[in-house]
Amino acid sequence: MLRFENVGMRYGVGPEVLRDVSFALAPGSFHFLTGSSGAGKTTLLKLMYLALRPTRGLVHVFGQDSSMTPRTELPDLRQKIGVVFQDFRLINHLTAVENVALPLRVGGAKHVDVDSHVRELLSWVGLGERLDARPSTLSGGQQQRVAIARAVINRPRLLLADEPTGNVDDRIAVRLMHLFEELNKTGTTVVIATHNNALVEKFGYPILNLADGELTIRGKLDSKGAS
Amino acid sequence: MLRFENVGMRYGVGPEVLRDVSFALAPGSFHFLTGSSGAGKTTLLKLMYLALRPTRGLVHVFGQDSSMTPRTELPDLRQKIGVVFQDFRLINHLTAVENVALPLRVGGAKHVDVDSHVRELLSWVGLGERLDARPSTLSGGQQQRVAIARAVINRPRLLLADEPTGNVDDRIAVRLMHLFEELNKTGTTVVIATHNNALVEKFGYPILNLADGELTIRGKLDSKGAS
Amino acid sequence: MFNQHSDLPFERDQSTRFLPWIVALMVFLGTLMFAAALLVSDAVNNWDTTLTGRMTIQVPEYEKSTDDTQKLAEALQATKGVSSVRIIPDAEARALLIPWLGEGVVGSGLPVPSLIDIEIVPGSKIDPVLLQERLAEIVPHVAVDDHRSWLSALITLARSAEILAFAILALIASAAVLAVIFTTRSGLAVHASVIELLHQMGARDAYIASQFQIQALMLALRGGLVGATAATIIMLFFGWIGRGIESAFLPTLSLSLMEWLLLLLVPAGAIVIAMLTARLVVLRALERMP
Amino acid sequence: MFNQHSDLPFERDQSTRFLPWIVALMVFLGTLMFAAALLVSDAVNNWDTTLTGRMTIQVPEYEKSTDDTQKLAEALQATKGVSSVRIIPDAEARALLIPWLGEGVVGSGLPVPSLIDIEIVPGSKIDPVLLQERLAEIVPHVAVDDHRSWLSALITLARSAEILAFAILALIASAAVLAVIFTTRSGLAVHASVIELLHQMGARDAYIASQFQIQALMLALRGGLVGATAATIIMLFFGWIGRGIESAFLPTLSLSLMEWLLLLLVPAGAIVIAMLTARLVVLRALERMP
Ligand SMILES: Nc1ncnc2c1ncn2[C@@H]1O[C@H](COP(=O)(O)OP(=O)(O)OP(=O)(O)O)[C@@H](O)[C@H]1O
Ligand SMILES: Nc1ncnc2c1ncn2[C@@H]1O[C@H](COP(=O)(O)OP(=O)(O)OP(=O)(O)O)[C@@H](O)[C@H]1O
Ligand SMILES: [Mg+2]
Ligand SMILES: [Mg+2]
Repeated sequence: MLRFENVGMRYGVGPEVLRDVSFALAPGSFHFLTGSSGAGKTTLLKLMYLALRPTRGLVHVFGQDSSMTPRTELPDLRQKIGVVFQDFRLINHLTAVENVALPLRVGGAKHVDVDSHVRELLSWVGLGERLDARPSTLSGGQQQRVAIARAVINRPRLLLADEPTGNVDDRIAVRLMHLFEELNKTGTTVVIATHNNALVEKFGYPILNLADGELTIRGKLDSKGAS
Repeated sequence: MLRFENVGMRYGVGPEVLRDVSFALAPGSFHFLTGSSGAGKTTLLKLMYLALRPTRGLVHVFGQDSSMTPRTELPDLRQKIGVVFQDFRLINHLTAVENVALPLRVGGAKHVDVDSHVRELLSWVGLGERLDARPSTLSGGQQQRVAIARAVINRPRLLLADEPTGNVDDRIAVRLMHLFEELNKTGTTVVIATHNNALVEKFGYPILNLADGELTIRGKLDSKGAS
Repeated sequence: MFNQHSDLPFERDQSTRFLPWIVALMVFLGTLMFAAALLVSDAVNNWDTTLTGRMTIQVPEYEKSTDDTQKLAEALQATKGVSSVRIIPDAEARALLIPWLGEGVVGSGLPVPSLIDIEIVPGSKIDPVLLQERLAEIVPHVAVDDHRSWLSALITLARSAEILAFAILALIASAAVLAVIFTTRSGLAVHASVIELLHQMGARDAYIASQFQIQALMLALRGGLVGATAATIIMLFFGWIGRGIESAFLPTLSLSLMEWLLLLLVPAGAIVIAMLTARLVVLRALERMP
Repeated sequence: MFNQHSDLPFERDQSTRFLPWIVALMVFLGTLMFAAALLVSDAVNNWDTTLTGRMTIQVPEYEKSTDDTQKLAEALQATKGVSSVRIIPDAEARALLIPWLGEGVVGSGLPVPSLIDIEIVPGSKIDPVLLQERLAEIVPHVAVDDHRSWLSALITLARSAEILAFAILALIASAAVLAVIFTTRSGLAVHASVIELLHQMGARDAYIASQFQIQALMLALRGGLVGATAATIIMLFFGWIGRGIESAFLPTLSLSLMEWLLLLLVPAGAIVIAMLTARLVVLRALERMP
């Protein structure tokens, strides 16, 4: 599903943010990605969702070597990846519903099918009252939930979430985690970057930890929570 | 210092986000502001930092009724308020140092005084290596720290921070809290909106809690932490 | 079906308010300039061909005699390079003077010189001085006028005006291109994050580019129509005003159907430029993303 | 001292690349249009005043006699509304015909009618028909020419061209204003968050507005200089080309110093408009913030 071989990454002439990162994630697995601020979590996710090319090493996504894949085939790969960006990246001119519907539309879905499905999901994440609000009129946590709904709406095969619970309280965070687990049960591979240790401990999935540009995989911590 | 009298707030024709909020904060006090996502924390802070006018009720800042203050005097009030925005609001075209120096420059400070002071503060929050980086090349947590440095650089009399630790790990969060306490000791009134219950418990300052548009003040929880 | 426009909400972008106006203005000015250039070009070509292929031989009134005129005409006919010879009747010669001396004077019997027009075989050259010397053997004070002396400066001026009009046309065109490039780019700057997002979601470059392209087309179309209509109104108005003078020495102030069609190139060009620029700018920006 | 410009990093804004060019183009076109309008206006005014205040009395050559001419002049002098009377020497009358008949013909003794120019007191009217009837008592075939008949159409045309030039000038000016408004607004859209941030930090409206204003001033200055220089070069070039023809019947192709100074209004106006628009747009946006 996802395989990194000796991946190194540096921005411009800066120092290497990632050094010799190698790992493989099985299809349908669920991982947390941890590491202190600036450790390279977002960078690693960007490599996974094909927004960056590694400066060295190989990145395989869905079994394809990302740097060997012709440019015209990348859109198809990307359509199968759902991303929750750390900074949300909602389109300010569109309503919450329209924002969430975007991946479906890019994928070529028809209008009628889309709408009720989108509204249902938004209600589920607690935004039933603000369906037609523009992102700029939503609170921080509400925006984050729209971003999450948009990432999962088309049931991607790979879901990458960058700090998806940074702006919501614990109750909502758990609810969102359940959403991810739900998706994971249908076969989606999930990677969630987070600083929220309580959540990591509570759900106890295996951890990809970044420190000094190196990646280590730890198994489940002592799991107290669901899963 | 800060006094709200029967403040009501609604956006446009929407429902009232805040209803009959009344409280007073003593100069030099330190409060957390809690409430679930969408409860109105950011709205309350916006009223405090004079970016919104209440739809009804009175907001007194530094002893002045904000709606009676002539427009030409508001800049002086604003210069005494430091704000950490939930979405950072860094200027992408400026370096970290330039971003942090902005309040000093708006206040009319000279170039030479500014620079070393700014660099020192940024190093203190752990950005000594990325002083001249543009915000877009910083990680989420690094951006948040630049935003915090900018809010405190000119030692404001009132510091309002909206979810200032949402993108950093616990170790850095504690360090940032110490920065706020430091400032608080020199007389600055501090209000910090947060979802991080661990932090609220650890530091144990009194809590302004928003629920259903109503505000309640609770004293210190059982304080385990410093202060 | 999925409405392509709804992804990128252009209508809230400042630049979309401006593009139609700048295109309208450019098309308006461009069409007028082009029309002016065509008119001047027509006139100059006209003078040029009628005058370089023509000379007038004049016999002063006091030496005028039908015989001499006839002899001159025969001598001219025999001259190499002369294709036709025409003796201008006095009435016609007088008519030429009316604008200058007033009908009263001319009509009341002003004596006019004998005039003989000759046409010259295209391409061949006849030196007016040598010709005059030869003809002076028949009539001493005969004068050969090749019309060039005083018209050549006028032709130079008109040719320069023509070049200027085309240069301004080129400038306006490049300004229009610039305006479209800028508008599209500024749209891109405002929507850069949207474009990046769509790209990340797996939208193909052509899908994203076509949204900008269609938008640019619609805006430029609106602007082009306004500009072309305004220019047409001005031109018709001018043609109507200039009608009274057409017969005098000024160039004719009307365009041929062919030229009207040529003028359509201006708005059409503006619209095509707008569309292509939008497409290219967006595609180039997208190509920089992996 | 604190460098005002560094807060708002305009130099990375697309719109700043464009504004100088659009201002340059507008100033270039505007200056040329204004110059053309001034030239046409000069010429028309010239024709208008010299011709409406003037009539020519002509006596056909076969009735010409010094005595009669003298008598006519006296009669004219006595006519109400005539301010001056001048008998035109034959040499001068001939010179008038040279462009039309060629030097050869005229120089070799073409008989010309007697011509008397009269100037009319500004504001008073003399009916040429009545005058002619009165003068015919002295010389039967005298003709009075008020020059209007054939020139009026030309004057109408020129006046229309003048109006068109000024209208295009106005259009260009409004396009420049639009361009500046748009550029400033799109700058505002890109920098809206920065402006809001500065406002929140306690920056005064004037401080924020002056940054945009200075920026607009610098950009417009650059554009204005380029445009004005280009226009000047074109005009000098044209003046030089047109020099040879100045003496003929075309209007003089040179501007007075006063007119050159007037032309400076175009770039100056563009720069002031750019500055003020920037200031106003920013201030209006700021006023909406509490
Ligand atoms: N575009 C870029 N250009 C240069 N350096 C960058 C860029 N993006 C990130 N960096 C640097 O790379 C390092 C890793 O950044 P990254 O965003 O991956 O961290 P992170 O683990 O996501 O941190 P956080 O938890 O704060 O979001 C940081 O030091 C950051 O400053
Ligand atoms: N500009 C606006 N226009 C209309 N409604 C708004 C606007 N801003 C906020 N709201 C609504 O007001 C309510 C309170 O928003 P606010 O941002 O104050 O919440 P919050 O407590 O800060 O939440 P969070 O923890 O998610 O940031 C929300 O329901 C939000 O959708
Ligand atoms: Mg990150
Ligand atoms: Mg908030």
